[in-house]
Amino acid sequence: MDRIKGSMKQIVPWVVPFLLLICWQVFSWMGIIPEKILPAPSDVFQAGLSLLGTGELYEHVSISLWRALAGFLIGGVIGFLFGLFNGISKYSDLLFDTSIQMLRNIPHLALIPLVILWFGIDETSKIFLVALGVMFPVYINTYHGIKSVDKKLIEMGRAYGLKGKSLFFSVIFPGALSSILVGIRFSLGVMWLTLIVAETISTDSGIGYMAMNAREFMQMDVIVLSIVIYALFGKLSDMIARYFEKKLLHWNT
Amino acid sequence: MDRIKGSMKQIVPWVVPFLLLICWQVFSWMGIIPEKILPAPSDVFQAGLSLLGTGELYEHVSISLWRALAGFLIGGVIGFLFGLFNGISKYSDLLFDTSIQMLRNIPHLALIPLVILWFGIDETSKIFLVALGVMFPVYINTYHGIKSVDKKLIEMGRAYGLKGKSLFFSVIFPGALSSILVGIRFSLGVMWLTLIVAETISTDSGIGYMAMNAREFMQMDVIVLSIVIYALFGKLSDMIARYFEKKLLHWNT
Amino acid sequence: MNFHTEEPIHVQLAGVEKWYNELNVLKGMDLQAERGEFIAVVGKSGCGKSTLLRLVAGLEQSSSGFIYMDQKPLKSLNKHARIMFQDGRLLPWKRVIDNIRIGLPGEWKGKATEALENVGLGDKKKEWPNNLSGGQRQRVALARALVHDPELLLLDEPLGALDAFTRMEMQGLIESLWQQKKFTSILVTHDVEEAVALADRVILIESGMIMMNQEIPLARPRQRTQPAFSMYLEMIMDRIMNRMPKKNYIVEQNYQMS
Amino acid sequence: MNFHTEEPIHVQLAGVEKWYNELNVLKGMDLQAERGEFIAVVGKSGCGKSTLLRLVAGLEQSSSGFIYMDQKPLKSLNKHARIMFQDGRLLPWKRVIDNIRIGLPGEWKGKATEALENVGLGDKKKEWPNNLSGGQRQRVALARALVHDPELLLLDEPLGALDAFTRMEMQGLIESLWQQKKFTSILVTHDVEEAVALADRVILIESGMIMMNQEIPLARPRQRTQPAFSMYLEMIMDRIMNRMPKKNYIVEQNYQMS
Amino acid sequence: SKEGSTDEDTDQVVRIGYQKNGPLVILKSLGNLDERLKEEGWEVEWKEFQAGPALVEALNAGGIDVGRTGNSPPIFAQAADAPFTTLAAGKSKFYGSGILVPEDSDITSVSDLKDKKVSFAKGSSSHFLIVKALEEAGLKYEDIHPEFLTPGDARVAFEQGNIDAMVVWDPYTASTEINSGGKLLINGEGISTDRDFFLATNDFADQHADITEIIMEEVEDSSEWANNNHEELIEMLSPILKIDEASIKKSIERREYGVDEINDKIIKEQQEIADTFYQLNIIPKEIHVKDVME
Ligand SMILES: Nc1ncnc2c1ncn2[C@@H]1O[C@H](COP(=O)(O)OP(=O)(O)OP(=O)(O)O)[C@@H](O)[C@H]1O
Ligand SMILES: Nc1ncnc2c1ncn2[C@@H]1O[C@H](COP(=O)(O)OP(=O)(O)OP(=O)(O)O)[C@@H](O)[C@H]1O
Ligand SMILES: [Mg+2]
Ligand SMILES: [Mg+2]
Repeated sequence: MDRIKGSMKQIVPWVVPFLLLICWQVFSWMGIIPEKILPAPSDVFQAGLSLLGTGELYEHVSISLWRALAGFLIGGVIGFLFGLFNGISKYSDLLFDTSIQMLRNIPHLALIPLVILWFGIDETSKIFLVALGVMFPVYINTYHGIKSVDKKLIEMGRAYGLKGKSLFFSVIFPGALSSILVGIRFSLGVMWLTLIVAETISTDSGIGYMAMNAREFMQMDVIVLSIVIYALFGKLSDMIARYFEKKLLHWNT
Repeated sequence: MDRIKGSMKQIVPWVVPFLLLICWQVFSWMGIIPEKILPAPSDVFQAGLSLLGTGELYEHVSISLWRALAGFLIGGVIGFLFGLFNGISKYSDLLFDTSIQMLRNIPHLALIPLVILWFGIDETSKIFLVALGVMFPVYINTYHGIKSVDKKLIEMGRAYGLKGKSLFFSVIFPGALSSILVGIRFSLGVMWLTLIVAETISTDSGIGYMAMNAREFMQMDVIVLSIVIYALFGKLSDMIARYFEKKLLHWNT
Repeated sequence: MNFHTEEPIHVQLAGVEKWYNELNVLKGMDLQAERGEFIAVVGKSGCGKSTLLRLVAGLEQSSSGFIYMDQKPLKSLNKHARIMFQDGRLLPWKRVIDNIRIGLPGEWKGKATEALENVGLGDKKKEWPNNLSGGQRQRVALARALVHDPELLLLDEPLGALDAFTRMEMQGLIESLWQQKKFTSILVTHDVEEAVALADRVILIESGMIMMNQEIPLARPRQRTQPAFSMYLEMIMDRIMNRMPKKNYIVEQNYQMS
Repeated sequence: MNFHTEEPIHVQLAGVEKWYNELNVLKGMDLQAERGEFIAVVGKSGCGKSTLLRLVAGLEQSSSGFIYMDQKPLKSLNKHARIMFQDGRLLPWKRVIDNIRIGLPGEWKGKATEALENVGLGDKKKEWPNNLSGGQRQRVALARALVHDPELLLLDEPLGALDAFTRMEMQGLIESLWQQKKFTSILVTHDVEEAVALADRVILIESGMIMMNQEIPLARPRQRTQPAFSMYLEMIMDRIMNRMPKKNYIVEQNYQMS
Repeated sequence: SKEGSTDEDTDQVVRIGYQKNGPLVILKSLGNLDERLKEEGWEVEWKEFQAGPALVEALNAGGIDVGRTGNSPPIFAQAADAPFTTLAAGKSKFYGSGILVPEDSDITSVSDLKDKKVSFAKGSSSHFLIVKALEEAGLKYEDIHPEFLTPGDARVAFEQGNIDAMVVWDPYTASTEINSGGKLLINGEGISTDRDFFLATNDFADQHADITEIIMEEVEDSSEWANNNHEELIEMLSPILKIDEASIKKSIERREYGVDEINDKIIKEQQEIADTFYQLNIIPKEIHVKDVME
């Protein structure tokens, strides 16, 4: 690994996406991929530019970003807290885990009628859906992280007079952290994913709306554009999660 | 914990769902929840019975089960293998992880036009979507599990002449197992979740179809019924995952 | 809130048994540690020394019998005690100094630094535990236990990974701290010489029972070269090794006050 | 494929240095172990004993200098060696017997069971490592290292957690296996008596260098009570403790063949 | 005086659900209704929906007060006992709805559809259209292989040759004809009228009949404008729908915007659809569309 230089490490991960892009462009030029159905990268880029020009793209992305973050914060905190309590207390675990595992399995699309009933058709319902989606990965991984903290270290902490908050922050949380970060990384993805469902509820903005609208009217370039945007956001979320992993799990290297 | 008897442990988890059910039924009777909007549990039960009677429910569930399992197997294996390789080999990690993290973030709903393009409108495309959905939780957790196997134990294994398969099966896999099982547990949920999107692609059967169809035609009882079915499947998947956890992580208790 | 009281604690075990499934590790233990007494426990590997300490620390519940701290039965975690675990148990995510300050109330910095310097690791303050050598890790764990000024100190083979030289230094450290603060202490060790050098009383556990309960009435500081020291050492060793005693131990009385 | 050859291996270190960041642990080591020689390494905690073993095992790369196995430079993992780690490293998910069979080719069952019985843990065969006592864990790790019949055996404080009695038994076991199979062996220990009892040569590491390289030309089995034994022991101890020697060590020649 | 009135008047909000692909989008773009209602002390909140069923879903849950859908969502809503009423109907637009086949297809008549894969959205006006068309051609519904797809997805499947025919409405029809080599096998003439319906919640219709009246008036006016200003209309719609101008042109030229009072003919049309859907088991019970049309 030492032989791979720092800059190479930055570049190599982009090799696969870039190669795919090139193949796709070349096949499009050669007419192997019919343009009407899967537009060439250059066309997608064009579509992106023109949406950027009109300011539409910016608007879609920024409204979605807002919904995403609001939902992420709410759902993340709830998921974390439940994971925490169920991980620590066997009673809470017994009482709530089954219910959460059941809730987790309900598709958002099927929930929409109920969500509209409960929260109407405005922002609340969209943020609710994102929060719901984000909650579960955070929950499961926090739960697992806490359950798998070395029992011996917890015992040590207790024997040294730690309890409650101090036990949590000195032993349990750091021990569970790497798993919690996996949950957060996962949920940063889910955050964007859920938006596409949330934004089928009465709206006229957001990147989920943009994608579904394009699907409705078969604007393949915009569909592909939004897929690309999603992918880039995925990478971005992942980089953020990795940054924190690196920073917080320093001792583990 | 010892004070909670075995049978109590079976019952307590169902307290919360059961209480909710009772409140819901009572509120429905009292008319606080208007029946048109959220049918009473008894109505949902009725709807379930009548769908069972016609054999429809059985058909929907069995076709979905088939799709779910096929997709789960394919996606799970691919996710596991990628998680494995990227977890073990730094080169493979560098090359593929970014791409996978990007792919992960693409919503299925936005992908549908492309999926139809690639796989047509038959079973293949549905199974593809399920596989895609299942792949990522398995990938991420396998990856994380392998990365967090105690380096000292791996070193020990290598020093004792283990390598390749034997190192993997003796050290890496058992060490990563608990995390992998979290991924599988998660993906058993995703498996069902994805179906609701997959089954919007030309089909007339499956529980996703049933739910979306009911939504389209505003059959609230069937919508709620499918939500309940999803929830029960969630619990079932979870029980399966837990069973394996208990069996395979015996040493950890 | 420093919980060290002037009075060290009195410990009593009455008929303590411990079963692990089918395995009867401790078969009815009766033992008293007077206030401020230094007891050393020796015995073969697997005889139940760590189990005994864990019971006294309240980390495990006895299968039958009682443990009293100052006459009050111990029900759960023993708040008067600090235990140094046989396996160290440093938190890998905390630097050495932060490992030592765990659970220390109030002004910890000076104390923790001093404890670390006492065990000869002042320069490893900011190191991660994973980067320490085996003996260094053990000394950090020792420092962590000592810094607390407990009423009851439980040490589970605290010096097992140390070379002769460092070991002697650490024995000196433990002894001088004990003389200073007069906490009650139970030391598990496999080094009989260490036991004789440090303890007021040496206890030998065999087949889950106390097979020997030997006062070491030597004055401190103890010289390992003095004949009485060797005699006690040999006597205990003979018992452990199941050797026939070579001399009559009644003579021990002669050395009592030396 | 049992890789034990008739010929034990020859080990040579030439100018081996090891740096951890700013810390120079080994400062140019030159050392040879003849085929079938038994070398003991002693030194203060943190002096670099484990680091030395890890280098020879090929688990770590030296910062400069070379290690030769039978004249061939060691580039990566040392396939001729088996190392027993200071911290045991049992796999918690494998039962004791399965931990011992790790990496054993072919018919392992008999061998592994025998090794386990040799270390006195025949009855713990099916136990999980987490349920063992500290000394039992260490003995399982020892059994695992011994069962391999390596050409080069590296033991990192293999008996540190054992009581005097068990320790003597295990020393006997190691010695008799070594005499039988004649592997080259490097033993890190903090017990100088153990070093003198077992080794052909005792090496003392101090400030990253070999400060003493003492042949122990005593016949085996060695009696700890014989004067030559005590003399070597004392000589090395004096050096470690930085005591002035009490007698002239030239007399050692007298005991050489005793 | 203004301050006094705004205080109480700003409370008054009418939430109107629209689809991009419908007449209300014209009204919204013109801005006439917003202005007119503002004079009355009302504010308009426009809520966009991507599909009719979702709009009716919101109507049912009280998320919107007024909305427009195609002709089948009201039937499902009624079957689900949703509390709504029909304000008016749009004009028939059967020219733009029909069965599309690829230009080079062997299928030249409806009867050729036997054993073919035909795509349409389940429970849509297209569903009704194909059933009726088959009936007229002497085929049964069971003679084709239905593939339930939304128009956008169907289009991809159509281009890829996954399906043999698709049943859609404008502007998808026009767009497929122009861009994807589709030709109309038949249009809805004599089979389906494919009207728009303007719906309101019962509560709103009861309490604010004046407002619904104003809304419908403005819809009429905007329809008239649309009928008379095709050029401007195309310019207005093409950035909204993001469909090429040629397709939009084609689709607006073969339809007439406008509002029809509910009459017996319309009720009869709707009742026929409802009955058909009941027979097809799409709705769970028989309904009398008259009940929500008065
Ligand atoms: N990975 C590492 N990173 C930084 N420093 C290290 C690392 N490993 C060991 N050291 C340092 O190198 C020195 C030698 O360590 P080593 O483990 O070889 O000591 P040792 O002689 O085995 O001691 P002990 O008898 O206590 O086991 C110690 O000071 C230790 O802190
Ligand atoms: N959790 C457990 N489950 C089952 N058996 C256990 C458990 N803990 C300890 N034992 C058994 O109890 C016995 C006593 O263990 P203990 O750790 O007290 O020994 P010890 O005297 O400390 O030995 P050592 O000197 O080797 O550390 C051992 O035989 C061990 O195998
Ligand atoms: Mg012990
Ligand atoms: Mg060491």
